[in-house]
Amino acid sequence: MSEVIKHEEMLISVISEMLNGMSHVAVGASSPIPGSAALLARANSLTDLRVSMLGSEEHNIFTNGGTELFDCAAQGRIDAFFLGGGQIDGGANINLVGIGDYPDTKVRFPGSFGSAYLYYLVPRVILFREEHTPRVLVPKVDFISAPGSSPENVNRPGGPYALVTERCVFKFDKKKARFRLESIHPGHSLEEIVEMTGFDFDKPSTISETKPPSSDTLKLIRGKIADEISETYPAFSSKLFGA
Amino acid sequence: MSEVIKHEEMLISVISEMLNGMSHVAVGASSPIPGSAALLARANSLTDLRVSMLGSEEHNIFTNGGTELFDCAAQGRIDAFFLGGGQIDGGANINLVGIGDYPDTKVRFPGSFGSAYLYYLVPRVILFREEHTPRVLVPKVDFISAPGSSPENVNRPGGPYALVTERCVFKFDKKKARFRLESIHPGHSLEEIVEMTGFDFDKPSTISETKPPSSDTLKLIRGKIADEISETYPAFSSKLFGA
Amino acid sequence: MTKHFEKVETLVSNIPDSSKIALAPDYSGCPMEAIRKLIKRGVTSLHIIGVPSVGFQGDMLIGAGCVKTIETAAVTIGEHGLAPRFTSAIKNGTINIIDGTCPAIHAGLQAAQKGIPFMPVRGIIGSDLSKHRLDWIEASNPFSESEEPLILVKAITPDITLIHVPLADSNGNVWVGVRREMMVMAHASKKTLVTYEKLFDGNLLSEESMAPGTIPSLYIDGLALAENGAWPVGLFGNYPPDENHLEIYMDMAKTDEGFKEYINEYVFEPKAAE
Amino acid sequence: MTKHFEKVETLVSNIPDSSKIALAPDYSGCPMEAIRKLIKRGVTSLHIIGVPSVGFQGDMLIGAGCVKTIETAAVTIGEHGLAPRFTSAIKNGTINIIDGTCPAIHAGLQAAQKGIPFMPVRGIIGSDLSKHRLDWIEASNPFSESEEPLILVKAITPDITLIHVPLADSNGNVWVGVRREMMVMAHASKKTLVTYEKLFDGNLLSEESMAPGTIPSLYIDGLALAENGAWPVGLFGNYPPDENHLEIYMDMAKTDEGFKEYINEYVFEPKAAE
Repeated sequence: MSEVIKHEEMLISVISEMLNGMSHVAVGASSPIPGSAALLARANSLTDLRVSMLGSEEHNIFTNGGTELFDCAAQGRIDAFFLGGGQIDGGANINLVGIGDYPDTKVRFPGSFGSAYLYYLVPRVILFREEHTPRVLVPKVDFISAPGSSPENVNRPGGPYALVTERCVFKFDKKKARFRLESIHPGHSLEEIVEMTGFDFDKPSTISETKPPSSDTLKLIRGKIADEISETYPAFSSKLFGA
Repeated sequence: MSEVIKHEEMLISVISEMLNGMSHVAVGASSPIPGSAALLARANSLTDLRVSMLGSEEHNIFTNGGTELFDCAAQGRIDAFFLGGGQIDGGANINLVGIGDYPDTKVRFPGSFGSAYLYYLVPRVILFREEHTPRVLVPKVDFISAPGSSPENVNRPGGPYALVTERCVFKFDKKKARFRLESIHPGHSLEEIVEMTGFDFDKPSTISETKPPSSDTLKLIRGKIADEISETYPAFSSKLFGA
Repeated sequence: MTKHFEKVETLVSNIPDSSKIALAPDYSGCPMEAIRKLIKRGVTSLHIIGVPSVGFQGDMLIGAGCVKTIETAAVTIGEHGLAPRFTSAIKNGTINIIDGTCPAIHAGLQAAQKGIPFMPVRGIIGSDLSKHRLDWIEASNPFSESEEPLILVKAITPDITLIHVPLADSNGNVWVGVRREMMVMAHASKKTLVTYEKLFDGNLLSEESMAPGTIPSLYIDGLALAENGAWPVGLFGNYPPDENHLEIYMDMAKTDEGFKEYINEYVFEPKAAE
Repeated sequence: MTKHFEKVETLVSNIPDSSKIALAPDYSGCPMEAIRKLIKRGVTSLHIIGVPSVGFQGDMLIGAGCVKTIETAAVTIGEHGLAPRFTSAIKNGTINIIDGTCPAIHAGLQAAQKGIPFMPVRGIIGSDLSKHRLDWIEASNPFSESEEPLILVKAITPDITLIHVPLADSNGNVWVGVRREMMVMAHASKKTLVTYEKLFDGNLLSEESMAPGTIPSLYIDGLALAENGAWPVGLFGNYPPDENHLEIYMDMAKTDEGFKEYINEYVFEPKAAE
């Protein structure tokens, strides 16, 4: 097996680590890397980790239609979920709607999906966006699909836990409502990250390097996980793994 | 076939007539006579009359659990329903809870079931109570499980249409919120009805006799209907028809 | 995470005294064998929620002194007449009754299922029911141009749902078919305990025809096999009620003494049920 | 009362211009053949409701100029990228967009299903979505002791639900399996029109295993057989999406001209689809 680790494999592994000890992870629309990470976490789990993947027939335990994912989250039965964003700002506000003055957006994204709900209710929401540029990681989003934090009187058991990009991992500090740089992926630097990030964030004195997947994990990703994810994301799987 | 018409058969026939032209009739708990009437109306219907009977597996078109009957009524998809009452008063208020000072009732009935909802939403609610005595038909019910009429600001597309007893048929006048005697069953008299009714009601100058079932209808009741109702009400069917 | 118990006794040992417990009506999934074991154990101070009404199992629990409060749209033994032990308990003031109406109970459970604090319900206005319900609020419909009153029903979150179902599989999935009120109950409850009639050979969620009537094991905390477990009430699609036995019950349960004899014979020394 | 139509054309002739029409996302039941017939007929001014999002069918209807307003949590062609005609229409301001979020759309439909004027929904507070929604009200939770804001979502009652399902029977019952959002849509809508893949031999409601996934004909106004009717999107349990064709679409639909060519080829002169 080639030991050249693709960046997608790195990201799958990094996200998967954040799902240790969870009992139920849900994956929304257009999320092949988080979906693979959830399947990897399940494969590595000693207990029964459940994965519910939107659009999958095999990895879907729901039997009450489109509303069940959301009801289930409100019942506290979902431990982790993933959200992305056309824009993400330093307060972990996310924008899935568009750039410009709404509703006359210059650039239109698909829409908010369930973000304006799941971001409030799922305890560990992992923000994931590969592209790490000032275009995406902005000082302030143009449209808040879902805010990163809420006033105390809002019922909000859930919220952001981390932000994973092609360059690094940020953790979200709920008290400060700010990101803290957690680890930098191999081959990237702090200077580069500061330059490519449109928002200000906390920088601990020592910042670790993101741990790449072990060769066992890599084998798992390229075998079982590549196969499992291909049901829901055939194009992704065939492009990445040639499956 | 014996042409001695049992009073239950008379009632089944009378109620069935009130269901002419309906497209969906629902039947609640503990309602063998209304249930038989609905099945008879279906047997006689030229169009597709649907019958949804609580507790039946065969005559049940619902696939969304216990809530569907109620949702369906709110959607305006149920044309007729039946309610009874431990007490019924002249304003068509019904009491399914008990006699005496609630909650310390001297006599306790089963409870209100869905009456406090369906009575508001189903356009043609037929009140049915065999026992026609001042004990049941009272001036004022001790507990209003569901009122016969509502103030104008209450959303109420439904309400009482008639009251059928062992002695007669009353129609409900929604404007006056009062009953009007419609017809007297063969063998009974106006004097008797006045005496046995605890509430005041309107008496038209000419009052017809309730039309007994034709021999064809009787045959249908004793054959097909006796058989169909036995699935849900075996004791009723075997007692009445010896099936 | 779903535990399989060998014995119904062990399953019901997970129901603490004073639990708020949701039960289905006689035409849905009644865990009669589990109810007998609960009575045998001497469970006390239960808060029963009839979804939306309760029948034979409620009457038995009340008669056996296991119930403090009952919240229901009705207590009924269907064709057999008034529920004797319920009627007697109300007369003697030995239980609290919280009278509701079917759609409000469904709405309260659906609110819990959706994690919302309440659900609006049509009707009810002007009924005496709402006078006695502190957990219902009469509000004005904020979407109506003119003043329109509306009842808001508070979410109902049972501690435990206890049901009997036709099928379960080794993964802990259970099949309820069209009786989906049991699915709402399981979604809304903190814990769900289930007895089942037969083990399904395979995974209910993998079978395209079975999955739509299946509650996933995610919502099921414990399971035990109980063949004929709904006797004498009957189980939809499996066996009808034992009408003769229900008549015996109705006759014996008319009096305190008769009821004691009944539970001695069928709960504490269950010869006939075996 | 459920009408069986011989042709999909005739079925969709029951959809007037300006209808408020509920559609499912690409992984649920998409009536692609019916959508093509609708476009061919030249339907205009539709108000599309994505339940909760909409994909290929929404993009095609928008591209063909059939849509005035779209109310949805998202428009997405999944892995294939941004929906090209939707993106272009928004840029050019040729359609109105009512941005929502999945659970609020489900809640609005469930409110219509239950005949209640609104449903409370968790979350949303502080999002920019609610600023633009006149049909959402921020209220205070009347069951909370302290002040707690809450969004009330107005009931959504579509004029028409249009879906494609795996099975239907001669009685007009249709089988949707676990994809029960289609059942909520049918319950909530004034009319439901359905294309189906195969005729089920028998009555879906009489089969204990099929009934739980069945929408009874009570809710179904019209039906037509459409084999391969979800092509190229795919139908759960039946056939996968035709990814190659979707790529062709994505490529052609980049421009107005390309899209016109596409619908000429696949809608007006449908050689490839036959």
